[in-house]
Amino acid sequence: MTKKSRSIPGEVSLKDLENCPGYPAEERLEQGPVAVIECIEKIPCNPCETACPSGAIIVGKPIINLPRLVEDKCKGCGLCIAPCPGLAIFVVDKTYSENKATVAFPYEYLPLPEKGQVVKGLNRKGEAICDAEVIKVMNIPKNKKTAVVTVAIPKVYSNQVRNIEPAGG
Amino acid sequence: MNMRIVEHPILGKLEKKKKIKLWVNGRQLEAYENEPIAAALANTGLKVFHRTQELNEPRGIFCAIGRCTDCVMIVDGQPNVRTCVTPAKNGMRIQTQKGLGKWSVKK
Amino acid sequence: MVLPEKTAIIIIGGGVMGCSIAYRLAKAGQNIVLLESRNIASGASGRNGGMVMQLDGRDFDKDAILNRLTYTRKNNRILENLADELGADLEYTKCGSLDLAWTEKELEYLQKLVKFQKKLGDTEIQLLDRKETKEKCPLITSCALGSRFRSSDGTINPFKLTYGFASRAKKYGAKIFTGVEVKKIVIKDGEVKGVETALGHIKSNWVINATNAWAPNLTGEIDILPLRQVAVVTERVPALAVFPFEAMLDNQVIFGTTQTATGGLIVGGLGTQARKKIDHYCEDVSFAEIQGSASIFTRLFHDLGEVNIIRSWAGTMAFTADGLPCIGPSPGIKGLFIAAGFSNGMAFSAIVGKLVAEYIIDGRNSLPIAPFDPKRFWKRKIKWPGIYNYTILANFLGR
Amino acid sequence: MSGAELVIVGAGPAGLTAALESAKSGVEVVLIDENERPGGQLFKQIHKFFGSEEHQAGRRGYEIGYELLDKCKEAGVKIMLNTTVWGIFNKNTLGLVTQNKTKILQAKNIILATGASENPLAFPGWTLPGVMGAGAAQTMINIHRVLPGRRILMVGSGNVGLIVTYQLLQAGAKVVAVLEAMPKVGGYQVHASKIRRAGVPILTSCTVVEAKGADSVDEAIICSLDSQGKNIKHTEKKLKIDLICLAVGLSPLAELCWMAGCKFKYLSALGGHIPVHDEYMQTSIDGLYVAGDLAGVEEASTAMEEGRLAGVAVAHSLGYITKQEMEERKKVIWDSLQFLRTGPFGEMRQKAKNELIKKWSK
Repeated sequence: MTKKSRSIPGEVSLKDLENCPGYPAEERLEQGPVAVIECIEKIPCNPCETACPSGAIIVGKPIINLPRLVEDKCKGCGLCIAPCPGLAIFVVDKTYSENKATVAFPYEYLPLPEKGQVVKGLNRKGEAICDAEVIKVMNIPKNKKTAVVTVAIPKVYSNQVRNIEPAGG
Repeated sequence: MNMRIVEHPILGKLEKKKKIKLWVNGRQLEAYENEPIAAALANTGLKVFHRTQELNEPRGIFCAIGRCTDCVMIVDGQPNVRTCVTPAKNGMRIQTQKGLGKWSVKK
Repeated sequence: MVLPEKTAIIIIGGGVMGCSIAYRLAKAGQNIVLLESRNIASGASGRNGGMVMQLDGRDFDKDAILNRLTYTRKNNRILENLADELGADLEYTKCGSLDLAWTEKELEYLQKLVKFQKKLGDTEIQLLDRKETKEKCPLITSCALGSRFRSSDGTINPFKLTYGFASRAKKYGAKIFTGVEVKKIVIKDGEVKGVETALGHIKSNWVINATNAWAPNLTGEIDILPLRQVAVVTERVPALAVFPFEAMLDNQVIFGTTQTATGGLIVGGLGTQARKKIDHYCEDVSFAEIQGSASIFTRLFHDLGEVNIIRSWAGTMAFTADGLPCIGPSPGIKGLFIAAGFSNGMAFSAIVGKLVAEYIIDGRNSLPIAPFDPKRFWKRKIKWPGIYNYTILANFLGR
Repeated sequence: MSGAELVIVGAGPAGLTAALESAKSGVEVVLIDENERPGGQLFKQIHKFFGSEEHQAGRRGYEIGYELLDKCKEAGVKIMLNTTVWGIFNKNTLGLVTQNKTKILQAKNIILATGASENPLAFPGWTLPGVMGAGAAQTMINIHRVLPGRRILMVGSGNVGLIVTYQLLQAGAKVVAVLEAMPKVGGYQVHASKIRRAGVPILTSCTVVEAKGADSVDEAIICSLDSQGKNIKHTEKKLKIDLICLAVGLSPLAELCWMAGCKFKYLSALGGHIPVHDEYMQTSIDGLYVAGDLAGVEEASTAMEEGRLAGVAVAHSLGYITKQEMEERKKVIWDSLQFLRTGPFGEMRQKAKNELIKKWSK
């Protein structure tokens, strides 16, 4: 790349994200569902650590440590998505189908999308970049109103799509 | 205009409250009992709550917690009532306050 | 902050008097330094209702009345054009003032007083009956049986006046230092040599003590008492027919009511509890005082019962045995000039600057200052009551 | 005249925890708030809090609020609502107004937890209806459930600006942009990311220069800033909006502390003039404590810990717990506070807090 990549205020470059200890390596992403922790700033916070039943997320002490993903322990179950107060954890499954990957993300807007609905997938800048088929919507009491939505999207966008356009349009 | 947030992803559905009537500048409008007067008025899209004494400039809700006094109105004849912290009661008469308002002087 | 080593004239006190004097002297080209321990108008000059009353009190003292009127009338005339001179809106209005009578006895007394004053050539003063008083000031509860009225009294914004003097004085080269406390006036062999401050020494052959109620702290010879007054201010209300007034209520002298240009009503002198001399410098207001003020306020103005009080203050005025201030050179100390002892400073504010400047520059005065000679109270030992307020002092002096 | 062992002014996060902590130890507590309902700003915090499990992490502010209220009631805290404390006299006497009547309340100990108020930002048109504090908008949507506008410009990208922007989106409004005068986002990255992926632009080195409209705002003019913070000519842009929210910081509501004669220190990291206090939250006046935003603008989580600390200290000073018990509990709270004051934002505040305490002990 000849053009110097300029960071746009408010969003983090993919490079910065890939460098953070919660972001799985490409090899791991290729292997199946895995948590993608987009937490790059020291925050005194650790619910992700306790949320993970497999011990795959480590914050340790002091708890301003960035959460570290233990890639081979992570089963991609997504139990860490809703408890993260920063809404910064996603689960990406690049093995969903031949062409498609799934992305699961926290969603706290109304109306909630419905399974089977096709909506626009948004990237980290909120730009609609592809169609996204809603394959799962989980809104359980334990998650205290943070729904977890899973969409299927073209595989090439799996490291970009992090949200959807409101289902109502 | 209705600015009420009926459904909310976190807070859920607006709970049912007793409906009451207010008279605002001679017009009747509906409100929920004990919600701040300012909220009832904002729901109807009303923005100008009072006009300043010297320059007649409009003022509306600014702090919403009873500190700034921008939202003062004449309520049941009394000026300088902070509507953002004053609960609405059935039949209240509310007027846009012009300047320092009118203080009724008994003869 | 670096203080100058020496100056021609030092003024101590950044109240209305100090600033008025600074303005006149600086305008006349004098090299002056004004030292204020707190900030401009921090004392009584910033803690009053801005009443410009040419004559208050109910004394039958011919000389005191005439002396006061001579000066306060002249003061009024300066105030009329002062806004232009200072280039500031001083919010000066001549709305008139009242002295209210609540009892038949008081009314009779006022009748006599007005008659007496008219005889002295005071043509302006009027006696109003109950109906006329009510017409003049409809908000006053109907228990006022009558009043005396003086039409050329009025109100002024004391901050704007004091700051107006100060900023013009600066423009003419006066050096004004705030936050500089004068520890001592240095006197050697009966002559003023300068002052000692927390930040060093300043040499000067002239020192003007314009610290009013604080004057005895630097000039121990002068018998001036501090007298604390409390006032409350209401929220802004539309322009009302209110007047500066004085009255007795529950055996206490109260002062009121001025309405500021922005609409707040000020009532003062309410419910001030008797206390020791040292405690008259206390500028905190007690709960009882605010509560007392509020209750008297609503008794005075039934219709304003719903108005909120938003502020209160205590300020320290001065009190002298004859009710007149001390303006003049100190007896026996060359170069020390006193301009203190004011209980109604606004009515003297402008003329005092002029007189002091005349005295210091020319050595003579356009008006005789003898009636205000500090000699009256120099080293005089009055056995004042240990615990006092205005009423107690007035009774003590048989006023 | 009535009296109490402990009067707490302000029933927000700090006031509630102070009440709970002291009442649990047996202190007779009167908790005063000028509002219809207790909770202060807790009930408008509908996002999940950071922290660790023991700090209620992942819980939303209002949930914590309900729980604290229940516990306070259980512990026998007497709550006086619709009551304004308008003055403090002789260091231990409070002047109250309740239902248009004033009365006096004497307290052996006082904890002031009066919180903070939002800072304004002056620019032409800022007084127009339709310009309000971000916290005000938050109150309107999350407590009163009324949208104060539909197309919104947020000024300030600190945590308040970012969180309120997110909550405005949740309430169904459109946020046209978030402006930040500095070259980078002020608040946490995760908060910024949430609104960015919802399509809200964050414009850094940018400010609002004017709000326009006849009787209420219908247009905002924004402009880029150079490295000196000066407006860059010809970069003005018009935005069609009906609400401008100002999220430019908070200042402690310290009137009662000033009136009581507390010593103060100016610390910009904590929001301005802060009453100096010791490590038990006691001010320079014996028996007068502070907690929460009044003691330095931070977060609800730190406010709750400070409230606890003040509560523990009062319980000891009244003889309900031993010095040893107090010290033990203090240690736990301090560990917790120190933990909450880590990270790039927390460290600054920790440093400022240390300065306060140092000044006091001198």
